[in-house]
Amino acid sequence: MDMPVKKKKLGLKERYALMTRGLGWEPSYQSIDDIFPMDSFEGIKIHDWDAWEDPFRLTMDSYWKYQAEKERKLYAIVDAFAQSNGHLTLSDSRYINTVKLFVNGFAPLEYMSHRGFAHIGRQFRGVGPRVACIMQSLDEMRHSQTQIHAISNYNRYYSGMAEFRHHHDYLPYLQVPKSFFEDAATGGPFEFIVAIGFAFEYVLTNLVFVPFISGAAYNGDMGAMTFGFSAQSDEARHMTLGLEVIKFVLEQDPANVPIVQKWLNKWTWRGVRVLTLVAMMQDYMLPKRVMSWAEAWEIYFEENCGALFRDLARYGITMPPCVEQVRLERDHLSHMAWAHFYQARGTSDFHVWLPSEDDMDWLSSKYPETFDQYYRPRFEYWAKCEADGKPFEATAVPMQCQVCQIPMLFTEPGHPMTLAQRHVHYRDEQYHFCSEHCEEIFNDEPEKYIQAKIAGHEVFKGNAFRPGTDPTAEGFNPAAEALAFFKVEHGRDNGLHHGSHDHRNFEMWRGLAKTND
Amino acid sequence: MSEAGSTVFLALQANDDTRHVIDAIMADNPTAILDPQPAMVRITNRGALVVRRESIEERMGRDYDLQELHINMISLSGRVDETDDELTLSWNH
Amino acid sequence: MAVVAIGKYEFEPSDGASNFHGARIIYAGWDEHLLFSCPYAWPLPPNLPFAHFVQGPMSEAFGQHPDWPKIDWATVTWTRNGETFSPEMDRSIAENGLVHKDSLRFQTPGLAGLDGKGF
Amino acid sequence: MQMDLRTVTISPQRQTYGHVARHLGEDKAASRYQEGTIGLQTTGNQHYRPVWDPAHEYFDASRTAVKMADWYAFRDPRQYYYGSYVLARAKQQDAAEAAFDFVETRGLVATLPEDIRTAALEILLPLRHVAWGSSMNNDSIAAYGYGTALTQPALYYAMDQLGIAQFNTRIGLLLADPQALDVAKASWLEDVRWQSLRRLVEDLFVESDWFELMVAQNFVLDGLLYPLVYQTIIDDTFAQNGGAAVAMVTQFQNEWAVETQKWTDAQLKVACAESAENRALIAGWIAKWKARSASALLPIAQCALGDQAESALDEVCEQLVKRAQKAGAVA
Repeated sequence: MDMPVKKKKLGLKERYALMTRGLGWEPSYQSIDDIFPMDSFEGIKIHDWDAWEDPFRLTMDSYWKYQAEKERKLYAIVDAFAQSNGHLTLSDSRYINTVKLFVNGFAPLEYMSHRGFAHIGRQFRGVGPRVACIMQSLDEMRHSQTQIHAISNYNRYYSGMAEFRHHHDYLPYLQVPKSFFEDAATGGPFEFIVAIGFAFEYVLTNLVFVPFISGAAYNGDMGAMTFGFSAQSDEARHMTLGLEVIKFVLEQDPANVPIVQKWLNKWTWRGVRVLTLVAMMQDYMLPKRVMSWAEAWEIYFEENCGALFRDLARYGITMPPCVEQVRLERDHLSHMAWAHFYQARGTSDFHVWLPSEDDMDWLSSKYPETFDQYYRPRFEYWAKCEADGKPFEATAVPMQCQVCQIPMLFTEPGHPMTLAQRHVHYRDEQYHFCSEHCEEIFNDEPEKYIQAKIAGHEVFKGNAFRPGTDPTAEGFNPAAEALAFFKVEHGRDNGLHHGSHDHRNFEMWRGLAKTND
Repeated sequence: MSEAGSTVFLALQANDDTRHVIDAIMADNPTAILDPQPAMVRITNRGALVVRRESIEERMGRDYDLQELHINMISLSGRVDETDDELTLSWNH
Repeated sequence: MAVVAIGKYEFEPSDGASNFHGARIIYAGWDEHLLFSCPYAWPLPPNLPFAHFVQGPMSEAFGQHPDWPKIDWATVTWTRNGETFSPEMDRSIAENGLVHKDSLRFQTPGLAGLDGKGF
Repeated sequence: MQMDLRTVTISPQRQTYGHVARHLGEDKAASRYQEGTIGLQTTGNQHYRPVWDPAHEYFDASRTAVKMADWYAFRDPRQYYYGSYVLARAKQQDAAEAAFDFVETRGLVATLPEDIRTAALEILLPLRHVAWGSSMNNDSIAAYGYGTALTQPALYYAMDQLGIAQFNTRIGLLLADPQALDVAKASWLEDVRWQSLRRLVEDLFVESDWFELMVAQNFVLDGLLYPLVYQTIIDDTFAQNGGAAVAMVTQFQNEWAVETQKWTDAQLKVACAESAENRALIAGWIAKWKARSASALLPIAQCALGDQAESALDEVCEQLVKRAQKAGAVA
C-alpha cells in the first residue's frame, strides 16, 4: 500500500481562487450576454474580469463558523439586556428616540441593501465579484434582522417603533432614506455598487456606526452597541469590497473614469444629505455625547476619505465638488435639522425637545462659529414659548427638494440666514431643489426624479387616506386622516418628549427599579 | 500629497479576545497610535499597519487564524492585503 | 441628459397638475424669518383671491410669528421662482398668472425677524 | 441591601411590531423568525422604476405567473433567520471539518480503491459547477422574488450551494491535486456525458420566471440529483465498495438535501393550495423539467452505476413524483 503523501499546503489566495472563480465557466448553450444582460448598458467597460482582486477571502465554511460565533455573542447580550430590563439603565429616556430613528430609518435600508446585493450578485459576469456580492447580501440580511431583534424589546415598552415598516414606506421624513436607497437600487449594477458599496459603505457608514454606536455604549444601550459593533465587523469586509470595485473599474478602461466620477459626485452628495439625520442624532439626541458631528466628520471624512481620494488621484479621480459645500454646512447641519424636527414634530414618530442650557453650552463649545450666533436665539425663543404654555409648532406642509426629498431647510452656502432654492423647468413642469448639487443630479436623469413621490404632494393628491375614506364628508379633517393613514398615534408617537407617555413610563419604571417600596 | 503620508487605521472591539491582538499590533508597528474610545480602540498609523499571526500566537499561546480578526473588527481604512501570515493595511501599491 | 437605461425609460411625472383635483400647488416662504424652518406648500383653487391665500393659509402658517401682525402689505415685495413678482391682492391665483408648483418668497422691509436677527 | 427590579409592575405596551401582529391576527409575542421575516420587504410607495427593468417596479409580484393573495402565506418550516441559519450551518460545518480531518490524518484516501477514487473525482468535481449554477439561480430567486418569506430562504439556499461547491472542491484537493479541478472543468465543458446537464443548467440561467426557476432548479433538478448522487451512488454503492471515506466527506450534502427538501415541498404546497391556476402551472413546470433533468442525469448515473443506472434513476424520479403529489402539485 502506498504511504500517504503529504500534500503541499495551498496559500490563502490560491486556495480561495480555486474555491470561487474556479467554479465559473464560459457558457456555450446560451449566450453570455443573455445570461448576464445587465452589466454593460451603463457604459462601464470591463475587458478582463479575472483582474479582479478578491477582498477578504472567506470561504463559506469559515464564514459560517465566524458569523455563528458573532451571532451567539450578540444574541446572548440582547437576551441579557432584555431580561434585565436594561432599558431602565439608560442614561436618560430621551436616548430611546435615537433607537426609534434607527429602526424606522435604518433597518429597512439594510434589507434593501440585502436585496440590492442579491441582484448585482447575479448580474456581474465575473465570478469573484458575484461571490463577494452575495456574501454581502447575506450580511445585510443579518444587519436588518439583528437591528429588528435588538430593538424588539424597546418596542414592547415604548412608542414610535411598532409601525416602523409602514412608517418607512409612507411617513414623510422617512422618504428621505427610503428614496435614497431606492435611487441606488434602481440604478444599474455598477452604479449601485459605487453608490452603496463605495460611497455609502466606505465613505459614510463609519460616520453612522462608529460615533453613534460608541455613543450608544456611552448611554448604556448594550443592545444597540452590540448590534452596531457586530454589524461593523461585516462592514470592514464591505468597505474593502467597495474599494476593490472602484479600483477594478477604474483600471479596466480610461472611459470608465468620468462615469465613476459622476457617480462619486452624485452619491457623496446624496449620502451626506441623508446623513443630516445622523448629524442631528449625534449632536442633539444622545443625552451623553461622545463627539460632535463636526468632529466625526473631521476624522471619518476629512482624514479617512482624504487619504482615499489622494490614492484615487492616480486614476484621475478628484474629490467631489460638493465637498466644498459640505464643509461650509458642517457647523450648521445638525442645528438646522433639529430646529426643523422640533417644529415639525406632529408628523414624526419620535419625540423632540429643546436643548437645555448645558446642552447649548456644549453645542457652542463644539460650534463656536455658528451656534451662539445663529441657532441659540431660536432655541431660547422656543423655550420661552414653551414656558408660556404656547409651544411653537409648524403645522403647514413643508416644501421639499425633488431629489433628496428633505424639506427645503438648507441655507445658501456661506449665508446662514438665507434659505436656498433652485428651480428648473422640465417637460412643461417645474421642479425645486435644496441645492445646486441636487439640481445637477436631477438634470442628469430627469426621467428618474419626476417619478418621485413627494410626501406633501401625496397628501394633496389624496394618496394619504385610508381606503374607503370620503374626503367630502362633513367635518373631514385631512391632517388627522393623514396621520391615521401613516399609523402615527397622535399624542403618543409624536410631539414633545417631556411629559410624553414614554417619558412618564420610563421615570415611573426606573423609580420602581431603584427602590424597594 | 505623498501617499506614505496618509493614515490608515484599524478599529477593534475592546474585549478579552482583542487584548493580545492589540498588544501584538502595537509591538509590530512602533509608530502606531492607540486611541481608546468607549467599548473600542482605534489604532492609526502613517503609511501602513501590519497584523502578524505569529506575534498574536506568541501572546495568546495558541494557534490563531488571522480570519478570527473578523469577529472583533469594527472598521478599517486603507487597502487590505491578506495572506495566511499577515494582514496589511496600506495606501501603497 | 437622458437616463442611461436598458430600454425605453419614460414616465409621466408623479406630480402633474391634473393629479391635484383642480388645485394648483403653490409654495411660499418668508425671508429673514427662519423661525420657520422652510417654505410651505398648499393646494390652492385657481380662482382663490390672492388676498384670501394671504389671510387664510399663509396667516395660519406664519401668524405665530410676532412680526406677522406688524406687516405693512403695501411695502411687501415678492419673488416668484427667484424673479420679481407683483401680485394683485384682489385677483385670483390664476389671474395673477400663478401656475402649478410656483414658488413664492416674500420680504417684509423693516421686519427682519426677532431682534432683527433674521429668525 | 438588595435592589429588586419589580418587573411585575413594568407592563409591556405591546408584544410585537404592528405588521407582525396584524399578520398573526393578534398582538402576541412573536419569534425571531417571525419578526425578521413577516412583511420585511417594501410593498408600497416605491419611488423609481429600475433602469435595468423599466417594465416593472423594483419589487413587483408580476415577475412570476404564480399569483398569491398573501406572499407571507409561505413559511420556512426550519424557521431560519440569519442567526439560526448560520448556527445550524456552523454546526454541520464543524462535523464536516472533523470528517475531512479524520480522512486526512488517518490517510484514508490511500485506502480508497482506485476505481472509487476515480469515479468520485469524475462525478463530484464537475458537480461543483452544477452547485454553482444552483447558487446563481437561487440568488436570482432571492433578488427578483416577491416577499421575504420566500426570498430569504432562497438566499440561504444560494449560499449553501456555494458551500457545497466549495466542499466538492475540497474533496478534489483531498483525493487529488489542483490539476484535477482543471480536468473536471474540461470534462464539464466537453465530455459528452455532461453536456445535457450543462445545457440544462445554462438554460435555467435565462429562465425569467423566478417561481418556475425554483420549481425547476430546487424541486426537480436538485431533488433528483442529491438522492441519486449522494445517497444512491455515494452512500450506498461507494460505501459498500470500500469508499466509506467519500461518504464521510459528503455527509454535509446529504443532510442538507434532506433538510432543504422539507422547505421546498412546503413552498410548493402553499402555492398549489392557493388556486387551481397555480397548481396547473407548477404541475406543468415539474413535468417539463423532470423529463429534461432525468435524461441529463442518466449518463452521470451510468458512469457510477453502469447498467443499474436506469433503475436507480427511475427510483429517484418516483420519489419526486410522490413529493409532488404530497405537495398537491398535480394538474
